[in-house]
Amino acid sequence: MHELKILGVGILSWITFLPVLGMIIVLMLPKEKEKTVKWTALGITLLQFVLCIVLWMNFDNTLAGINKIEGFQFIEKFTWIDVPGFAWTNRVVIEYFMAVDGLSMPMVLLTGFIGVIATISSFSINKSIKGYMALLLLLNTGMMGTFVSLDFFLFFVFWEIMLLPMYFLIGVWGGPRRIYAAIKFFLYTLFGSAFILIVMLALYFSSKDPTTGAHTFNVISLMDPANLLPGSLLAGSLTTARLLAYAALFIGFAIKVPIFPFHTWLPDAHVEAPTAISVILAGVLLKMGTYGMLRMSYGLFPEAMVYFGYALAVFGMINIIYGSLCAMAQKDFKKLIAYSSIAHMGYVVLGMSSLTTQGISGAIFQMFNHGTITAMLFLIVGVIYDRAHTRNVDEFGGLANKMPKYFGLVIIGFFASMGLPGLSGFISEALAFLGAFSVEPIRVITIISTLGIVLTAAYMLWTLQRMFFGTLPEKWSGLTDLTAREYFMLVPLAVVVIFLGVYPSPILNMMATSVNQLVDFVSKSTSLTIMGW
Amino acid sequence: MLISISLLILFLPLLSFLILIFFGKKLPRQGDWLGTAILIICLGLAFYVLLNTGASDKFNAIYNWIDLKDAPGFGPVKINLGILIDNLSAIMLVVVCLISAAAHLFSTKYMEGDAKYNRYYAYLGIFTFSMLGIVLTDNLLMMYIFWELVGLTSYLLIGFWYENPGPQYASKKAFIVNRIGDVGFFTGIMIVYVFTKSFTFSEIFAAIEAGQLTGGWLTAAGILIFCGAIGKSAQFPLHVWLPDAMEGPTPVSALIHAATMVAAGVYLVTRTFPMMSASALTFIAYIGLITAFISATIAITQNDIKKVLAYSTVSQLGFMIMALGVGAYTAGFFHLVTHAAFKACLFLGAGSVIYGMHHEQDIRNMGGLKKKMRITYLTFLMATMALSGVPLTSGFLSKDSILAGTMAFAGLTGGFNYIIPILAFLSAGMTAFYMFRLVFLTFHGEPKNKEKFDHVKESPLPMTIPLIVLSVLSFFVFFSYNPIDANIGWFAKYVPAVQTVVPEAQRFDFQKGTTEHIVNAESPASETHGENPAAVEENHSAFTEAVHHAHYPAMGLSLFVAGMGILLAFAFYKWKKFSADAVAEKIKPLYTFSLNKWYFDEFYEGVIVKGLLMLTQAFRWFDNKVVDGVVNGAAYVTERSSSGTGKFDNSFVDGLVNLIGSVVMFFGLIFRKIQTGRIQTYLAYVLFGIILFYFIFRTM
Amino acid sequence: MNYYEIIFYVFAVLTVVSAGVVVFSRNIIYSAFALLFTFTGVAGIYVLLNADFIAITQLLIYVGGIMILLIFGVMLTTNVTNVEITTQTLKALPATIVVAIVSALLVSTMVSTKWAVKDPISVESTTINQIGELLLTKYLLPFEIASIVLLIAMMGAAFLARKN
Amino acid sequence: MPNFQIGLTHFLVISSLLFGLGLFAVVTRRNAIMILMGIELILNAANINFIAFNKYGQLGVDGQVISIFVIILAAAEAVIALAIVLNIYNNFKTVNADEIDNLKE
Repeated sequence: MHELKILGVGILSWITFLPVLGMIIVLMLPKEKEKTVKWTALGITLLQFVLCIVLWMNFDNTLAGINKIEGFQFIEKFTWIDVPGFAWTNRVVIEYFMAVDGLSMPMVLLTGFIGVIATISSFSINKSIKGYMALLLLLNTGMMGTFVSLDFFLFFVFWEIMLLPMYFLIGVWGGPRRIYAAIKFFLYTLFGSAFILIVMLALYFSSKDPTTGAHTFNVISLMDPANLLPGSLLAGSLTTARLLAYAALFIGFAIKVPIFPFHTWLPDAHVEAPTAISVILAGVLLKMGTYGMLRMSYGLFPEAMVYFGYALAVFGMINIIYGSLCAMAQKDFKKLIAYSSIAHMGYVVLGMSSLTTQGISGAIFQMFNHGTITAMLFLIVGVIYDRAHTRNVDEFGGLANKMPKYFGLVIIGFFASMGLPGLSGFISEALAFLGAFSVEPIRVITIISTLGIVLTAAYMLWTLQRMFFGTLPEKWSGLTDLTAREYFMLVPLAVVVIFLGVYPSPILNMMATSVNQLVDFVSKSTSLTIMGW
Repeated sequence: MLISISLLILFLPLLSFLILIFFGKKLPRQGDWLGTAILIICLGLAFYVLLNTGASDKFNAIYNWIDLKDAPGFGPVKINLGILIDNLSAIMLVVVCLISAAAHLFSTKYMEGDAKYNRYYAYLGIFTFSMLGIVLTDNLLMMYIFWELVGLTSYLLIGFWYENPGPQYASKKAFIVNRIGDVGFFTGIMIVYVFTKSFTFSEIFAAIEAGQLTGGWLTAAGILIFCGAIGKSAQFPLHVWLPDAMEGPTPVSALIHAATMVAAGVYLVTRTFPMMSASALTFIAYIGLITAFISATIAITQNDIKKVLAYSTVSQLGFMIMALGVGAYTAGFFHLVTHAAFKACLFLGAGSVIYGMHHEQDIRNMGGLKKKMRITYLTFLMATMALSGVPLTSGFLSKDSILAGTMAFAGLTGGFNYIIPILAFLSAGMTAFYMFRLVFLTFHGEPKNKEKFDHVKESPLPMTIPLIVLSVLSFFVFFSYNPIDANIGWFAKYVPAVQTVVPEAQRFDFQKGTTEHIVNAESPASETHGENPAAVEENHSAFTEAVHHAHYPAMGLSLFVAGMGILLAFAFYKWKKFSADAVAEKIKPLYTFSLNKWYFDEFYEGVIVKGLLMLTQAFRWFDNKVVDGVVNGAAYVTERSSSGTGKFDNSFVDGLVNLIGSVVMFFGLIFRKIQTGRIQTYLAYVLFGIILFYFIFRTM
Repeated sequence: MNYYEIIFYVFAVLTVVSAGVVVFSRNIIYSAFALLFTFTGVAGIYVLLNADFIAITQLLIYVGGIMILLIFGVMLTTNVTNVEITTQTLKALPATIVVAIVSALLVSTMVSTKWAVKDPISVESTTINQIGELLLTKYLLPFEIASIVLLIAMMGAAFLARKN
Repeated sequence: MPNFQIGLTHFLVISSLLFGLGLFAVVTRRNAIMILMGIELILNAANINFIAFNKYGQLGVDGQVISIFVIILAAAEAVIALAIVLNIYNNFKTVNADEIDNLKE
């Protein structure tokens, strides 16, 4: 039960709400002073990242807290809303409950890191930079909050906070079809969060907090079946209500991941969003879906998860194969990367569905790696787009000689996303496959999914060949190599990708005990094997 | 001690890569001397390691890489990386370092003046590092990691001149085809890991011995791991990438596509030989046989010097794989080592010819180089004789023991397997034929291209030294004193056959009825058979006995076949008895079939690549139209219904309101007329009101 | 038939007939003069009702004052040369019907209601001192207001009629 | 002739007749002066009632006092009315009530 307070306020609250402070400062700055706006935003995000590192330093790898409150660290638990009951309404208690465990620690680190990278890459935005930076910082808070909050209500609040700035960032600073993309993104996610809201309320009304006696949103107590009122909607195990609730939660989070049928918003959002926003969208936002599933669906409806395990694996496989095939057919470089991130998220879903330690730790590690690798890929797209203002792959050629340093980083980015050993992508994919393969019924699905590696190699190399080899069309003769700022964006990512590829233990050790605890908790919740029915 | 040396051997090339990639341009001569020096040091160290490792010593070092603590339902999850030095890896160390050093030395002249010179040496460095990684590793996962790294480096080296389209396409093809093989390999690893809960070879074999992995899954694991070898060593279905890989610089072809990388596949099968079940071995044997035969027929008609050598490599690899398939474990590995030496010499010889003829690769307009390039000619001839299996050469020893192995295997198992020795001998004959055809067309006869021929002169020293060293190594003396019988050589004793751990049911019948323990061949007693003491293992002697019997007939037959091949080559190209073109005319369809590489490329391009692209277009259409369609459809429906309710609202509800309005208006107009403005009318109305009230109140 | 009844009927007929002439005559001057006779008839009725002071004031004010005013009004507003000195009634059909109904109703109620009739009070010589007494005691306020009203009326008439 | 004795109803009948005629004049005559005359008739009818009730009803002398007030007011009213009529005449050159309909919008 580590406690870390700065100026009396817990570190998690600092990390979550520092960007809001930054936003206020940025809003107060005069409009013309663009330089100061940019640098203050960067300063804030850097400070947040430093805090994340401090958090990591004090993080104790041996503690595992999925459903046991004593396993969590840096806990901040205060009653936020406490309306005493009158007449026919009973008492409403909502807690401000924040904590971190093996599941959320990697995500906090990733958000901090990607936040800094995105802010640096936002320096190239020229249209009303002040509004942009303010929204970016608000978005940062939304993301960080989702990963650290353990009260379902607070989780949902941050989940919604993330939506609004994203809509404006795509809608105002986006490409030609930005309005369509922004609206589609917004409505799609909102549609999903409607489902989450329903389940949240269902849980709330069928729960009884041991201490306060009133209903509760506290995720930890909701996980313990004893706290669910006997006659209530979601009590018991494997009742149709609980399965339906799990399915609703699944849809809500699947839209965010995105999983196959709900994914069409992603390519549009990416193609239209400015580079920095694509980086954040692919880097962090997609992880909120899978993190939500791990924390909420697995925690609250463990037996439903086992029951639907096979279906989840099938979704994962479809994602991988479907994403890769679609990516191969794209002409727009950014859309290709968008589809490739669908494929990579497919590995996460496959790993998660296996319910084995290797599988789930592979999934979480893939979430982290995908964050860094896809961020790198989108920055690569951004670099080209800033210079050539076109993303059509066929218009390029022979860039390797023209921009050798850029080519070096592209090689690292591309081969990392192909899952080449020695780079971080491989380990998470390998672990996910090993975990999924060890589960008898999912064996065939895993074998089919391994095709994904070949398909990824195919379309990545094809793109590499079309853009970087061959002769340079004369219209691109003016292209310059990387600027210092772009170096600052790409090199740290490359270093992380290579370091984690060679020595992944820092991240893996962080999550190991929590993952074991999760697997133990979920598999004990029901006697069914994964092939439930 | 040996461990630290081998780690040094492993990481020195990586060091050269890092130095050259970052500071290459600034170093004098762009750091090629650095690369070559490092490799020569590695070679020395490798020899030291070889000399100090006994046949049965096993030096092992384990480092923990990933530790996921204790997984529920699985046990402790520890993924370790380890170094293993035993007889196999020691020899391979020497082979890899030798060939890599030769390639480094050779390239100093061959690649001189290239724009990306330092990057070339950097890539060579990292290739050697990955290859050594494969050789030294003690577990499957680490082997897979270096396996893919080797794939990456071959991609980079094949596509070194990525300006022109040829290398671009070849490098991509190579990587993807390798990747297909790797996927099979990884699936095999997964099966093994899931059942034996470990990656390390020793633990795997112990677990299989203990029966944790048996039946269909064991065979599947064996075949899938062999898929890795198919991809990497260019075996039958996936051999298409190796001939295209000739687009890369020739020293690269020599290093990678003749000796080391392609041998990795064979090395993998050798490493995992004990776990291969009978059906897996037969599968391997037949794949090897098919590859050998097909590529031999194709090599006959090729006109590009490097393409001929490429197909001959594929064919020889087929031989090695077949040898392992039939159980001739030592012969297979022996052929790998000898082949590495003389094939590298052939490729470097071709390189010096190309260098001399200023990048002319078509043998039809070469000829008569015998006089101008004496050393190249002599070394080339020596290596060709070794390859064709002419006596007194190392090639003869290794090929002969393989052929003997196939005959023994056919003898023991009989039936359909007799086709193996038949096709094997046929391929051996074809090999002799196309190699001597190559020699005559390039070195003998009149120069067909006058002005190119005049500029030809012997290649400079750094190119000829490796040639000489490698060709000398092709002599038999380095491997066994008796030129006829390889078994008494140091090699056979150093690399004894390995005992299979496969459960009883899945062994060849001639291997059945044996005790269940790993034979750890101590230093074998030097009987004439040079085998382990009979008491230890009956099955062992069953196969060796058969091989021993097959030894002399096989040698006679192989001599006869090789002789015929050479004779035919002489007849066609030296004495011009029959004109090659006339024969080609007569068997026109066969000739074109072989010339176009059995149409494999066209088949793959047409069916698989085209099919895949069509599939992707279908998926793209599906994604845009159907899934997006559903979303936009939903949007359309809501939009339509909203405009519907909008219209309804306007027409109906609004209508009501307007209706009321118009009614009031209507009455308003009527009443307006009442206000005539004349006072009297108002008075009249008042009176009228009074009358009404009168009547109303009267009734009250 | 005693004298009282004869005088009553004479005055009644005189009043009603002259009123009819006033209302129905075409020529406005005829109707003006007919009004004269109506007022005198009413005065007579007052006498019959023992209201002697009222009769005298009636004669004095109505016949003397208002009649003259009306004649002036007639003379000033009717353009002598205008031949249609006569005034037609406007299409009065609906109006006449309404008025007829009203008056019929009035008469019927007068006739049909049983008035709380007490026997006629003793004939006194004159009611003038009772009226004077009442005026200055019970009706003092209306008396004063009446004087103000008259004053205002005078000023108003003078103001309205001035030529500007 | 009805032989009953002259009673209250006779006077009431006379006053209602007067009232009807006055009303008729007011309602149907076009000339403003005629309307005034009609009003005068109506006022007199009212007075007759007062006086009649004074004699026959319980009203007592009050009736006569009120009738005096009625007469006073009638006079004032007549004066003002005539002044207005003269003014209308000056402005509109006519006294016909139905032409003066500025009130009609």
